[in-house]
Amino acid sequence: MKAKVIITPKAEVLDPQGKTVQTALEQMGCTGVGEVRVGKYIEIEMDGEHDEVKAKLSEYADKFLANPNIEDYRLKLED
Amino acid sequence: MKAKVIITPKAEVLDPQGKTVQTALEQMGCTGVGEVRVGKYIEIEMDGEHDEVKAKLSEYADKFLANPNIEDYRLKLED
Amino acid sequence: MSSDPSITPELISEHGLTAEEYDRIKEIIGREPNYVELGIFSVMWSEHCSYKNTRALLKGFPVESPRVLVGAGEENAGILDIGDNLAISFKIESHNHPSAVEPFQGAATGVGGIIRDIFTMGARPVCAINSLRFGDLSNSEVRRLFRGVVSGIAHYGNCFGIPTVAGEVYFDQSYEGNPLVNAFALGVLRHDQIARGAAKGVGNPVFYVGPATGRDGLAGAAFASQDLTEESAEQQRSAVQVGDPFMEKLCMEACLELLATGAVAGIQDMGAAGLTCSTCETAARGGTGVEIDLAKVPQRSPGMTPYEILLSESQERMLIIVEKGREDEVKRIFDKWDLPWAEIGNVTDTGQMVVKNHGEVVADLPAAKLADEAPVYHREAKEPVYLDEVRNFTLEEIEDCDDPKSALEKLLEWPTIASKNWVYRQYDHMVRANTMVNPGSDAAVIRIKADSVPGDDAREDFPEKIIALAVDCNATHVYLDPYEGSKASVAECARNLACSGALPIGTTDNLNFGNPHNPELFWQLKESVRGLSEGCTAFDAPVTGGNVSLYNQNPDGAIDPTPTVAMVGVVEDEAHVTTQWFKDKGDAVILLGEPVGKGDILYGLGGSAYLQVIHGCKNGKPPVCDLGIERTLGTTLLGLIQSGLIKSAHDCSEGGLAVTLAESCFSELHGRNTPCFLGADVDLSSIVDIRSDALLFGESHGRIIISTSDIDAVKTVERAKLMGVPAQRIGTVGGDQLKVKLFNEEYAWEIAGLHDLWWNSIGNAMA
Amino acid sequence: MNFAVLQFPGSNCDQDCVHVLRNVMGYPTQLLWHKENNVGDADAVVVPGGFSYGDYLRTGSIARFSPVMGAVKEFADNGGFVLGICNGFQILCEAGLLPGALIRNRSLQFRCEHVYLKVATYNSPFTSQIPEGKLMRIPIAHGEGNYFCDANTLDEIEANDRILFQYADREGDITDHANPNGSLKNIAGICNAERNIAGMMPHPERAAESALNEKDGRLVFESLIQSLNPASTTA
Ligand SMILES: Nc1ncnc2c1ncn2[C@@H]1O[C@H](COP(=O)(O)OP(=O)(O)O)[C@@H](O)[C@H]1O
Ligand SMILES: [Mg+2]
Repeated sequence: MKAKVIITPKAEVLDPQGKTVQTALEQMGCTGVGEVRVGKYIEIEMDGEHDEVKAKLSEYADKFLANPNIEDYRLKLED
Repeated sequence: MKAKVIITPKAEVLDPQGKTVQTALEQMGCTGVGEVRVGKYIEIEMDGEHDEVKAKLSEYADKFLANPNIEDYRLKLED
Repeated sequence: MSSDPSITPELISEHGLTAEEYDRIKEIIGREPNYVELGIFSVMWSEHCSYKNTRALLKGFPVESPRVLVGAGEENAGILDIGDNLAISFKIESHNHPSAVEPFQGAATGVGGIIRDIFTMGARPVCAINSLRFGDLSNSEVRRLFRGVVSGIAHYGNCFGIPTVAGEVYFDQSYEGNPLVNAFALGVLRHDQIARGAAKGVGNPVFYVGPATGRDGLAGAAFASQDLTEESAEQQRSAVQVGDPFMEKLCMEACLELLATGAVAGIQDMGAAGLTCSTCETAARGGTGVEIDLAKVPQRSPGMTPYEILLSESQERMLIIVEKGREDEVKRIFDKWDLPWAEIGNVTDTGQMVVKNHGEVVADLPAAKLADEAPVYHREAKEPVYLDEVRNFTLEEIEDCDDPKSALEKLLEWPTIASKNWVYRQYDHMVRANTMVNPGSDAAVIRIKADSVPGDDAREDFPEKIIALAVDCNATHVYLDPYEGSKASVAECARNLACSGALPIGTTDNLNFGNPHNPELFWQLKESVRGLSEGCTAFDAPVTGGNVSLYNQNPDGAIDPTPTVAMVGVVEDEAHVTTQWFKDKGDAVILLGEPVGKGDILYGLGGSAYLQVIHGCKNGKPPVCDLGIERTLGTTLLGLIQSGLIKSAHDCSEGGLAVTLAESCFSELHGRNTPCFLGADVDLSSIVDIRSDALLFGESHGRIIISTSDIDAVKTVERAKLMGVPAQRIGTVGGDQLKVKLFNEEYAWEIAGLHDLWWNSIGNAMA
Repeated sequence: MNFAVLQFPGSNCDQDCVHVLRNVMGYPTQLLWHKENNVGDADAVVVPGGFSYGDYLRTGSIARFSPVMGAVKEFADNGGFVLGICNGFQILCEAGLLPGALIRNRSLQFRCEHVYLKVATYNSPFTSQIPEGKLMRIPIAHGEGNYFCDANTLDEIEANDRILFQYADREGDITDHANPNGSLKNIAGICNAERNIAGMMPHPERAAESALNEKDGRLVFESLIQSLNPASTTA
């Protein structure tokens, strides 16, 4: 099954990339742009049942895929 | 409204980052891991109507947010 | 194979082969080639791999000297002796077309490719340099390419851990859409560590090391061997090569460790034309045959055809021929470094390159003929008509400069002359802790210490060495006079080395030109090679290798002919390392060389930056380059440096005397955002009968600004004259202005203001 | 006195650290492979710079799971001295041996240049030998050196005098202009609460020899050596 992990910088963390994208969009003439945040998107092919995969991935997301000091993550499993 | 752009490396393009994460997961003892691909996730706050925002963002995703040589992207609008 | 297309004239021509070439192929193999074989021939006989249009010309290069251990064309890169059983291996290579299509990855993989060439020779890569050309910076597409290329080089070099210590960047309309990305790497080894790319030892197994093969860069060699068109670019876009510097670092460490075991019979990187080129070249060099089975080659995408596997240019892959019976040692080292590997075949005595797929033969070709018997063409050369107009240009067409003050400011701000710190601050130029002169001075200087040599890091009695590197090419001068301009590029490079305290010992060049089928463009190439050859001969700096990149055209025509010259020199002693910046208040400023080249009716203004910036024209005969004078100048300066007289030395190039003086005042940046300034008071009023624009901004060759302590000035001038080099004290270091007195007028510039313009110009344009 | 310098796949300042410790400072120094699970007879461990695992995912995120990092943690728990430089700093943060994280430079560009460092405390084994008031000039080379931690952690670090170095201008003032990467409070280096683990982004090993016209970096190693063996006299 395909699992997706979406990792975003925490609200209080400076996001230089997001800021740069925002400015660049504005400079290119894209109107109405508000805050931009840039994070990561990880797709993982994984054997196993929904719950098992979910448990496993939560574990690895907590300790490895995301850094809790600076990032939040969401897990999505495709069924 | 909040728009999300999910950017992934094209299927046929080498993704050294994904490969390295995959190996790392395996070495950490995470079983059943198949292919891993690492992409980007961009959240953009944007004024405007659904269709308008969509059109605008597609344009900028094509020419700026994603690198069409090596990346695909998907657009998601939250309503 | 059944699904393969049948060979039609269209298919042959799509493979860049002519009808005659196809006949030749049939003659060589005694039958019709199949589709896979056609693909193999097409890449092996592409310009990129075979040099079919330039091989005859390149024969003119000087390639010998007592230092040459491995000469040009023998292996992946040449090798020069630097004494005490130590040697250096270096080479330059272009990645122009891939960078035009995908600047970041194109430039990154260019760096990766040249580093691979170096460690394939058994050397540890210790530094990199690069030469870059783009269109006008005011164009946003140009900025995108520039930004992408620089960050691609930074990404690869920084991650790999090689310092990028020098380079050059030019901006000119002619490169719009067809940027030039020439990457150079240098490595160090002992004489007894030289590795060969030969498939030796019948029965020895052939190993494939590195990541799985994908469809990337399919037929990249062929792509590089045709004009850059929207169509060819589109085709390439579908198969962009992505670099993995991390993988290459592992690969390099593993290969060096492996070579030390003695279990390697031959080693070859998979560069252009990947598996095809590496198997047939190793067999050709070994006088053997090689048989491989594609089914054993690790594959990234499902359903790859033999054609695709053979022609793929996936990066970071090596072919290693292992001494039979020592496979386990080899596997242990690959595993230690977590490198994917596969045993894919073995060396045979048939002289054939036999490729199987699941046991079925898909190609069976004579390796040596394939590698060495590509056609050789003597193309027609015709002097270009534009040169008539160039020669007709006289200074009567323009007024003498009425505002030198703002002219110097504009020149310093001109991106081609402006500081390249926006570029080199993105490159790690200090990793490996060897960089003695950082980017920003005439040449980079690095030391070679124990850990620069594979396996020697713990050696206590290591005989340390110091080398200097520079890369140069004034393509405007080459455009206006390919022969003189090319000679001058060599001379400038040598001058830059001399200014740093080094004696040149070898050259590598990158010939970036347009379509060789155009007689006028081929004439440029021919004249240029003649000039380079004379230049390298004059400096005893043989060509040890290089690269040819033709078909550099955009829809508006060819690029300015750009024979990039990179030279390496040796510095005898740490005390001789010299930089371009004035050092102390009160020091004497001395001009070595004639203030203006003799007999030049344009006084060095032909093709100058001044004409381009102030008068918007690229015209006139460029200054001639007298190699005898250059050589004497170089040895004289080196002698002065070695006797401890010289505090700084900076040669005159783009922007002439005024720009050189200003740059000498800028001083090295002491720390982030913290420049140091040291002005100078210069008196040129004794030089009369010459236009002030020519005196200030003319680009006559053979001139160097040096500084010495006040008491050494007279001695220095006399010694130089004794050696036959004109020399005169023209001023004194000090103050916070650059003051220049001409016979009719006096000018003063605040150094801080000039520095701002020069330092921030490119950064501001890129902001 | 023995030093160990860790070697991960992708480390590339490992040899530089060995060179300085062994040849410049004159102490026996060994490379320690990431698959080892003890630090041997090392008296201090240096986690060097580079791009361990290509810096993929996040800098230091993979290296910190290496067996050797388990050994380093144990070594540090017993009071052993650990110095992380650049990527080494990033790895120590990922491993939780130092607080906070190093994120992308605000310029989004890699930066290689000399910076001035103000020594924020002399009360550490890594700074004790630096002459009071000295402004250090040491190069940086990183793309992700922007130090971040939450407000509580920052308060704690400051309150406990755990900032070692801050980016400064030539006058020694901590200004935004002098900050090369956007790090909080211009932080260039910190230590843990027990003061035996330090991390810094600048590269002292690149500034320890007169041949490279640099010597300020030596002071960091001299401090470490002095702390390990107060009887040693360093030149
Ligand atoms: N692409 C680059 N990479 C690294 N260093 C560069 C690059 N371009 C220019 N430099 C450095 O900037 C300085 C000035 O370059 P340049 O103007 O070409 O010098 P010169 O005219 O003496 O050849 C040199 O030290 C050079 O190495
Ligand atoms: Mg120069």
